[in-house]
Amino acid sequence: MSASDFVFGEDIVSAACEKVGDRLLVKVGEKEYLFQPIGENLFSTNVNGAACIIGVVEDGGTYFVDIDSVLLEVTEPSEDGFAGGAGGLAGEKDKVFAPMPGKIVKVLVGVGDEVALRQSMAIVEAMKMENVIVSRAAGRVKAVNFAPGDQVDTESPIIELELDE
Amino acid sequence: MSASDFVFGEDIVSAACEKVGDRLLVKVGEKEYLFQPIGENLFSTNVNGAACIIGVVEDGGTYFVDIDSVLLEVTEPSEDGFAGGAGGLAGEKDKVFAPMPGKIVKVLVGVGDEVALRQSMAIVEAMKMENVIVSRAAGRVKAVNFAPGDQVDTESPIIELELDE
Amino acid sequence: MNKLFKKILVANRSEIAIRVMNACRTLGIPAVAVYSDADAKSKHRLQADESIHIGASPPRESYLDIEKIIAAAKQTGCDAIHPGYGFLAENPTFAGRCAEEKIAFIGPSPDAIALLGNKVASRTKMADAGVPLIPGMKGTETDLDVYREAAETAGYPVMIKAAAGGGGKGMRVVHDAEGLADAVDAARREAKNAFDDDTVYLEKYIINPRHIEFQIMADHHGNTVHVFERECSIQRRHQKIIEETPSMALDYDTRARMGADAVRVAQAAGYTNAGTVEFLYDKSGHYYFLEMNTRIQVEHPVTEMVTGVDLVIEQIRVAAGLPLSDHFRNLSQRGHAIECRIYAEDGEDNFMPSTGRIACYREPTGPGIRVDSGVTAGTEVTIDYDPIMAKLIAHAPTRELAISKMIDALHNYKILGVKTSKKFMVDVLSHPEFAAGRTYTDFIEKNMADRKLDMEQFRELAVAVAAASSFGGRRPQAAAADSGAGRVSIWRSVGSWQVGDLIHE
Amino acid sequence: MNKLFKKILVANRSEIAIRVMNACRTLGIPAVAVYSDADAKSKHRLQADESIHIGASPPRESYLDIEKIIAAAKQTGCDAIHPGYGFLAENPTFAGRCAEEKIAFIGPSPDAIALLGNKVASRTKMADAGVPLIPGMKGTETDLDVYREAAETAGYPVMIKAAAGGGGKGMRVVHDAEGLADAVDAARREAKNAFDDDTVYLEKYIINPRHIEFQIMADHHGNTVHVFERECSIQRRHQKIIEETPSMALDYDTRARMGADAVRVAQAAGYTNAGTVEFLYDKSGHYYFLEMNTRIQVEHPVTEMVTGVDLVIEQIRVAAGLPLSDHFRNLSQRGHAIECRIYAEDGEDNFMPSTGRIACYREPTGPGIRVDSGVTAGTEVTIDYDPIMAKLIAHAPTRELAISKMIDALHNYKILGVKTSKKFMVDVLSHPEFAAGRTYTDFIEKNMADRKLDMEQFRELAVAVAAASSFGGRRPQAAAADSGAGRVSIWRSVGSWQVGDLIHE
Repeated sequence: MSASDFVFGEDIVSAACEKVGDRLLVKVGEKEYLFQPIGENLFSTNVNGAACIIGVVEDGGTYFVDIDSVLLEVTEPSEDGFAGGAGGLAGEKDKVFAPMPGKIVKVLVGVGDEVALRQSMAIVEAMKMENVIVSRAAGRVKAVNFAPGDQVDTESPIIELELDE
Repeated sequence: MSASDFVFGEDIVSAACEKVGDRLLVKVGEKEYLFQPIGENLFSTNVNGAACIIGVVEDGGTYFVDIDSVLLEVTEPSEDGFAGGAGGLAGEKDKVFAPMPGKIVKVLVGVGDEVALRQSMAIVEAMKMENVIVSRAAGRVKAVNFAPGDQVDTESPIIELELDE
Repeated sequence: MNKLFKKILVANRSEIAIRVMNACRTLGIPAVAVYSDADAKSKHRLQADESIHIGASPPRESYLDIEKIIAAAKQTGCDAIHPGYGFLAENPTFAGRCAEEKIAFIGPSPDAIALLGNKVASRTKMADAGVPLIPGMKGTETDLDVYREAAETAGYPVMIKAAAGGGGKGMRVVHDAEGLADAVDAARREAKNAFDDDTVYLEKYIINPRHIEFQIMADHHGNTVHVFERECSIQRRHQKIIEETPSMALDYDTRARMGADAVRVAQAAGYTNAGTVEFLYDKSGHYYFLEMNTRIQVEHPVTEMVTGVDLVIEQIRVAAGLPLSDHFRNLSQRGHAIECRIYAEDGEDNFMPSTGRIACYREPTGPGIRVDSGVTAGTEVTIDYDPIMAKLIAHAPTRELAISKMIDALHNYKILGVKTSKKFMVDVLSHPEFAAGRTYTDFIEKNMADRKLDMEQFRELAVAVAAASSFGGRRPQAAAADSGAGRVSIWRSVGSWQVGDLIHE
Repeated sequence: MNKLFKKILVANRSEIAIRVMNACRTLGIPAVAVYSDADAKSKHRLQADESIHIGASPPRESYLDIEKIIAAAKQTGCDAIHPGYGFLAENPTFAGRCAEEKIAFIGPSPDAIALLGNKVASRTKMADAGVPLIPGMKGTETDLDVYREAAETAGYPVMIKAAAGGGGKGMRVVHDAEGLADAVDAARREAKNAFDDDTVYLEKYIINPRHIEFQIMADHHGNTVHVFERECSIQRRHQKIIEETPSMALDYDTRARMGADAVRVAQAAGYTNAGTVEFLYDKSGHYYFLEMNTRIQVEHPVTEMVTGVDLVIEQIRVAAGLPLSDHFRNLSQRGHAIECRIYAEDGEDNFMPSTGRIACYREPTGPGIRVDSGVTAGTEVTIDYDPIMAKLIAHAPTRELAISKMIDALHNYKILGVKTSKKFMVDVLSHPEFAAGRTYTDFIEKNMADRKLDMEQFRELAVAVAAASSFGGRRPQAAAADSGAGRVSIWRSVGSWQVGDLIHE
């Protein structure tokens, strides 16, 4: 039996694995799941008598999981207990950057707001597409550096946070 | 430029590789090929103006290559200059075994015959299928231990060779 | 097979470029891809027989640059260009430049493109040809009284539309006489800004119609046929996401009348090659000509599966001057086909664009399943282009079976790393109103507005899967990067799920 | 959709089991797989909703063990069994056992299977029904004079066949009167040994005919239809490798007459469910009833693609007591479909069986391409079962385009680690005699006998590819093992091609 922690949404969830023949039994809280590996990136499990084929891949610290056509993200907790997030340095989680240069469409928070992990912070338009920028840690908004209509690059933080302890 | 040797059929062939942009230039003898990697296990090269998609995978010491719908096998030379061959211990190349228990249908060589690498040695029937057993080294037939109709297992050599030096 | 062209340049990218190159291979014609910086490692480039780099990632500097495309065609000795859809496909200047260079443009003539691209001019033309139009003004006017009179005759609500319109710009719905003047002014200003042409006109606003279109194919020998309808009413933000054929709304007679009108539209425009005549079909069973799209349509595969034709191969044949293939003279619909567009967007968050790297990619297979895809494992989905990644098409003897097949195929389509609307589409397809065929353009607004997926229900299972996949200390890692050059390292290190420990431990 | 059955057990393996389970999913019916030791990790087992282990690898101890299959069905609460093809599909005892257990057998009645499994009894029956038979004896005889007289009437060469025949056993071709007595004796002995039944009979030996068969579908309400023909003349060692539909040999009238005769055969036998009536079609345009196969046929997909029906779904509906679906009353052929059987065999060495691990597996895709596959990356191909790994099917508006598509798809089908006849089939499809439709059962003998592929021509390129793939010190490694339990370690260590060095070095 091997147990480990994962981050789902804002929560840390613990799971314990055990091998049962050629399947894996996983316990999460009260629930138990039996998985049959069926090749690279695929597990099969039985839901209400029908096989449910689940896809999973680990990429850049995130487990992408397809269940019932929904894409879910599970991460491994970083040292400070938060998900690593793509691209961010651990020490920079208090800053919210645009992932690509673009124009601010909307800022969704104001100074002083309480912010949860992965909360939507701003919408940035790039090449006619709108992109939602989310927080990589929970905290309180310390500064909002841009307004709708402003051009942003990827170097200047749009929003700065004071992180929760 | 990095050069290495490969075994094709009974020959050792030398190839030299070089990176040219995101392609690979490979020289084999007088010939030059430019390969574009197009994802796992696939290369593209241009043959008479049309893209030819080549599949390649390395498995158990053998490179399986699909060119123009033909499956070809290329191996890396073993220390003694021969292809490793699947399943065989280097010291047992002088013995020819059945890969699965079955019945001898035909023995294709006689004592004293000169034998080339990968020459067909015997046909063994198992589960109504006929399987050709090939030599894993060149040499001369020293002994033929079974006759058509005999049952063989995978432990007793069907044919024994005296290897070429 | 006699080669219809020496070589064809495909002036497009992603799934439609790959679809066209597939047709070229079947016809034994080499195909040349063009690609921008962002597409240096894209599937469409790497599968091509030859490829030419045409500039930076912004479309204006590459896929929309007429002279670069023409130069690429001349450089590679192409005697034909297939424009796909979008980009330069409906640009009469581009079609004209091809003609000047004696390169066959695989599509209609520049004149037909220009005529049908102007909503007012084509409306006038089609009125004369006797095609049913949305009640309203026949041409454009500047006198507000004419608008007022037309609105009274048609009945409110009405719509002000820009002649050069597209993408919802220069469009205003007016609910009563009071708002009319302001709406006309606003539409004019917007049209001027967007298209440098302030021509607008008025027509009745059809409330929640069905969107039904007819596929047209016409050769240079006077033969024009329709290849039946597609219903494309399931839209979000005016963008189609699910299309099907046949339409549940049409009986034999209506289909025949609409088909004949669609042929009339094409003939009135002097149309050749493949095109699509769009109609609105209202709840009382009236239909109205909306516009004609002068290109191969995104949703063409449903027509192919139900009628057995190959529209892209036929486009190439027609462009080479051949008459329509024999089987176009005896067309029939058989079974039912549905297409789901697989966009990089978050179906659980208001269809927000999604970007990222496709770390794992598995297409569904099976009888009657077709996938037209522009991506593969390792593709970086960026914000440079249209977010369509692939199209999933299911064909079965009946609509009920096609729906069931499609749902199964959506579940078995694994695109890990980029969000999609797969689950949203499963829910549309499973909705009793969809099953009943009550598909109007407000379907999503009306039936899906309250939909809210509870992500928390997946908490334990998702974590369990992550735990299972990391069991034994090894992770199910992402595939090699095949595309999306430049931005993130496309030659990332690659691994694969090692499960050796499970047994050998 | 009302569930036709509670749960269906699929009494087969590999591609046909997967095909049947796919149909079950579309119909919303859970499917149970059975598997032997060798198939513990096979694709068909792992995709099933449930699976039951039924014994050791030899078919007699698992897939042919009637009581184990029945027990598995009862244990899992199945109310129907689909037998696929091969194994127990044409075993009247098995169909009878299902009936005893009140489990629906998805196929014809035990009586129909028994009748059509006996060549002499069915020949007599069909002669009475007015179906054209190969000239010869109507029933069996022991008196040699009867054989002599029948041979004189039919004209030499003639063939002696076992009533219980199959697989070429108990068959003898006789070229003149002199050899007749010995041949009858030999055939009798062989038949006695092989089938424990020495009943033989004589018929004319048709020299190099076409092999043309008609698909039949019949319900329990008196409706019997044919779903047109398939031509299966391209055979090696009496085993079909390429099938197509329509047949180039048939005109409208002949097709209608043969189709009507095929229906007559089914009706005379009291046939229900899917079956196939096989005819020989000689060079002068005569056709003769050969036998009826009382199961779904390997090559059924070409029929599905050209007629738009789903034969397996229809099998399940019919077995549930439903009348034939509406669309079976109005069938038509559209376009052309070809199937290539992908066997694990060496097409360059006299079709010798090939075994091994599929280290890399990529299916071709594209409009009109279908792959019915029983293998995947990691599958161990062993000698335990029939060597068919997959079927590749191409459908296009014309035969010429279908051939071209098929050749392209064969090239893009990558099965690395196990030899196939892909290249051999490319050469058959590229042969001018094939293009001309001159497909007779001696096609391979006559046109491909001198074929010898010069492997040496690939020496430099093959080595170059190996060198390219090993460049940078890393190898393109094999995929995870998914199947082939037990013999080799199925949980081999897994890797993936790492190309990081190419850029980062």
